[in-house]
Amino acid sequence: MDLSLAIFVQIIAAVLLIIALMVGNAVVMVYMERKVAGFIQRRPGPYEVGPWGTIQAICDSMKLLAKQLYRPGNVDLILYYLAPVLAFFPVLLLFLPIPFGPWLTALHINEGIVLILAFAGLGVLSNLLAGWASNNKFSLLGAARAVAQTVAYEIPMILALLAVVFLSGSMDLKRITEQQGQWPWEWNILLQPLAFFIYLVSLVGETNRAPFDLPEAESELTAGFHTEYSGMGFALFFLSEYANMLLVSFVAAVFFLGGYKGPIADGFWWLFIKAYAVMFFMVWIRWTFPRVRFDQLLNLNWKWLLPLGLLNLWATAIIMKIFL
Amino acid sequence: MLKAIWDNIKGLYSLLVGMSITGRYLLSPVETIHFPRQVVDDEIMASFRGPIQLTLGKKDPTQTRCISCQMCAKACPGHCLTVTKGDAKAPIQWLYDFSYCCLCGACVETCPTGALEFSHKVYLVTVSRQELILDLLSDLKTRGTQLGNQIVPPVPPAAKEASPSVAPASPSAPATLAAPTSAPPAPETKTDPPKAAEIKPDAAKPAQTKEPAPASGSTDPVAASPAVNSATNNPATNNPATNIANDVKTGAPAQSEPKAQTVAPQELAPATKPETKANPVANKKIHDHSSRPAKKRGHK
Amino acid sequence: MTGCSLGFINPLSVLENPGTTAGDFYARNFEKKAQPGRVILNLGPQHPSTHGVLRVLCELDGEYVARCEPILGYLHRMHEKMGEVKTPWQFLPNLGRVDYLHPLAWNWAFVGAAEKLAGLTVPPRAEWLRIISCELNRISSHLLWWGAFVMDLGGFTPILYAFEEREKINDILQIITGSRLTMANFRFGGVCADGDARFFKLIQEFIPYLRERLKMYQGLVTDNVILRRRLEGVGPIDVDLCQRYGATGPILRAAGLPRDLRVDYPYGYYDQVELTIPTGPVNDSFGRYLVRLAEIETSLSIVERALKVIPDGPIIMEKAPKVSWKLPAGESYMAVEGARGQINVHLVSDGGKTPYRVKLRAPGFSNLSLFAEAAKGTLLADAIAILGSLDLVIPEIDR
Amino acid sequence: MTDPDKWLTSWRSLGALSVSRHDLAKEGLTVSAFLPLAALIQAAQELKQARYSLLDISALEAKEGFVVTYHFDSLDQPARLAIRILAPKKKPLAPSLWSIFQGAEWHEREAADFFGLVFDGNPNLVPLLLPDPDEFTGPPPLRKAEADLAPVSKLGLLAQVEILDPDFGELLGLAQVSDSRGGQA
Repeated sequence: MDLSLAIFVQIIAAVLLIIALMVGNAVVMVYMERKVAGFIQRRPGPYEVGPWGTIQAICDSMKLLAKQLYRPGNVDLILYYLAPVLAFFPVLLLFLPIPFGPWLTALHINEGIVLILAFAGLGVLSNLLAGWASNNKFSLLGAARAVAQTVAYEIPMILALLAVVFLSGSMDLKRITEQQGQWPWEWNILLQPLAFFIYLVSLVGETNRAPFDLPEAESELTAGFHTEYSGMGFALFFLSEYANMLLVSFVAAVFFLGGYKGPIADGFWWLFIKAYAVMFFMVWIRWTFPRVRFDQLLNLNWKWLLPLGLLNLWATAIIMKIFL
Repeated sequence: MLKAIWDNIKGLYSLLVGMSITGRYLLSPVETIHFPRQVVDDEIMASFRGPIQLTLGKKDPTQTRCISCQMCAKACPGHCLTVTKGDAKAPIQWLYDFSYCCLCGACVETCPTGALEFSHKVYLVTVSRQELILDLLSDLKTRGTQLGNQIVPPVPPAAKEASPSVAPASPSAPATLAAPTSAPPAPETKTDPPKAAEIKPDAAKPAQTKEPAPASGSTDPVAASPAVNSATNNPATNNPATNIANDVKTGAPAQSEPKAQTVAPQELAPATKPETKANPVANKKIHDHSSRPAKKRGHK
Repeated sequence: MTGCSLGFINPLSVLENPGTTAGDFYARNFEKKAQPGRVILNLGPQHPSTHGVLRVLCELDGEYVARCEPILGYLHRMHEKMGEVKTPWQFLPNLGRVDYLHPLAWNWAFVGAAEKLAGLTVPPRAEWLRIISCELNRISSHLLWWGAFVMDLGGFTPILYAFEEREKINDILQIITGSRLTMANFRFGGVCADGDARFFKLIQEFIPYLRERLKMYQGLVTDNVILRRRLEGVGPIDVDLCQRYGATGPILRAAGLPRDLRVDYPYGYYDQVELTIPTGPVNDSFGRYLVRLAEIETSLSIVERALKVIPDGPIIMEKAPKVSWKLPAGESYMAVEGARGQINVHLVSDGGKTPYRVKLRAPGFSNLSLFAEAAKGTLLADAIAILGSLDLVIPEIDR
Repeated sequence: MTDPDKWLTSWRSLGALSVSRHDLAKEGLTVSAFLPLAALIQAAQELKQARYSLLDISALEAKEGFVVTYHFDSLDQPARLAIRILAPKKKPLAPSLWSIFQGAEWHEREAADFFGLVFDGNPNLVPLLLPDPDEFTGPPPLRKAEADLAPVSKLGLLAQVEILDPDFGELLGLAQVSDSRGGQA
């Protein structure tokens, strides 16, 4: 693939669009999370700012933008400021291979999933740096937990996606979407239900969302690795958390729910609907379950999800060998 | 091993049950009351023990029953009350420092003439401690004149405790010293005669929805104007629906959760200056708490 | 400011030389016995999961709590000195503020001690009103504990559901006490306000409603596998530990001993109410959780029984003591079963205007003292779970 | 022999200064006794074997000295009793029960905060509820002025008392009284 000028301009345009998408998604997600949390707890959620509180999230981000960058005293300067930046930028790359439409892909390469999984692990480095640099015992504990958790939950995620790659025979996201039909019963979720379940659990673990939000467990570690960040640093961490959520939901939509193919008219809107459905599920879980303990979290991963993932791979291979 | 698998499956089922419950609540109506637009039902607030106030006189509602015998001032654990006796029996100044009051009711229960009672003011908020020193005499006058134009049926000897829940909002006394009055003080508030009827919960008469706050501009929630001649802007402007003359309801519908009556979303009344009348004794040294003389503590 | 050099600061530098932490008097005092290689961590006083202002100094070995010591006094208001300076009547509002979750039990303890000392008799209607309001208050205290405990474990929603019920109880209790949190409606020789028709109607509606909601709690939280795994086997507190530290209430009952003051030393009309004391099947955090939920059911049945039996009549004795009433000389020790355990008032009077000595024994004080031994060697998350299962209210511990 | 009698005899054997019987309904105690300082540890150990737990330690300042009351209650059946010691004003020293009832550590530290008593044997006798010594150096808050102190007999701590030790009786100004209501308060 020669990196000619056209491709280069296309990627730059795509990156700008993706940044806009991430910021927009953060605003929408903050609003959705607070409204859903509100209604689950039988209270209205944001109400005052704008009609039904719609521009509350925007005003919050304005506030975070304008807030003073308070930095505790003996903090490790370079790493302290590098961490939020490092949390935000790798996620940009992850959106490139996602097929928004039949021809609407930022960077069409035929190993899309390898790029995504490679850079997904980079996010945890920023958690570690943030925890270590802010010279606060609570954040140190949070950072140590974040590393162990993300490393642990990468593997079942890969195994689940691998099962689908086995099925569709290619790692190119566009090909995988094409193979799935328009109607729900033609999607991979019916062919690989166990893989979808494993993927769902590991995506909640990957993005540090409740009930696996050990790194920033409020009741134990006050706020985990981003305790000492305020203003834009805190906003960047939240932006990257929601971007990670959006990304893993996109991957879930592409792999299991038929990507941009939908019953009436294909198009990127189907991808967004499915992604936001997955994210609604993650928000719903967050406000229902208590938090697991750290050793239970790892036990669940290494002793249950990993064997199940391997079993699922093995079964898929056997079935494909016999029937296809 | 099989048992472990079965445990996890049962666990998974319990997770789904939990989600179904929160899902059901996700779709059910909101339980909370949205404060500025809705107010907690008055029937609930009728038994609330707010800051104390002087009860209305039997014959003339603006006259207090207090004979300034200082029994309440002695009984108060927080030294909140200062009653200065005029030449006649009635006091000429009645100061009540709400910032030291713990609402224990010692004064209400020891007053020989029943001159004190609990108000049901929930929304009493001020900017400084100085403004919490309330002048109950002027508050009584405003409430008395409030009822002046309605003939007060003799208060039936209902239990002293269930005093008529009348806390009409009325701007402070008319004459102003210097502060420009932004709103005409003479309110034409439409208040129903405060029939001290016993609250009959089971009468199925539909509750009148509270008509919007009186048309007059100032709905100054702090009924008692701060005694001190500070022309500070009266802060509590963001809760208009508070001390609207709440008529005594005859029968709130009998469901249990607090019925919130929605107040018509009238525009939030502009903040009005508290026109404190040139109080002759204003600059007299009021009960100064800053010194808190130690000997007073001993109670010997 | 450490300059902009690549200042590599090792937050774990404390490990090599423990003596260097700035810390205050208590941190230095705690650190004398610290071993190198351990992190000294301050849980509180500003910490989301210590209910009120409690500070626990922990010596962490990795995630495990090697040794910890609760530090008290951040919410100390010296109620006992106020008891000696005010007349008994003026001290009543204090009792609504010692423990704002179950204030009516504290009212009963002080008023009961004074009545026993002075030999006052309380009319039957007032006794039943006391039982009804005290039990409703216990239910609201258990509900708040339940919500806060599940929030400590990470579930944010249940506390909002618990507050819906608390609002209903507060509406009911506000009718006779006039306030919604710091209630003080007990008087020497009776109660200060009577329940009107609406009061009894609301209670009648509340009892079936809460029983219905308890089933929902069971489904949402009690059967939840994540909560079960977080609580089962965590922080076992056996009878010996309770005996050595003087722990009482749900903690002792979860350890298997059916000790309840309402049955052992029946005060008021509790002997006319048959009472099943729930003892925990197992003595860990989950056992304590189940005991408290079962106690809500017991309190509901007591209120139900009281509603059927309450007679009409005066709510306070004829010549009830007024504000300047003096306690006769003598000593009296009144114990009341609060939501957290035995609330005892040791009242000593020399016949003067104010009591000579008012000793307030808070159940949380002894319950918390066993936390250091119960949480030794557990994970940090488990230590928080044990702290939550002790149902601590710091204002009553600090008094 | 009922529990209270058992304790009365065991305390007598320990050399109790005075022993008194209370009416449970009025004063909430079955029996109580004034013990010499030396006998406190021994009595506490006996109570521990009999499955009693320490409820609280309630100190108060009287004219003759500090009366420290230890309230115990049995784990098996309702039998609340109290042991009192009289620590002289000059050297307010009392043995610590920490080695027997670890819960006593906090109660003793609280009594030390409020009255300035010293409990030797308490492992961690730093202020518990009051601020640490660097910040708060005031006198113990619950100490009374000399004029307000009341004699022990007036405080009614000696219901149906039986004075066993003669000079203890003189100290409290009580005649040698066997079982009738004690003290001419």
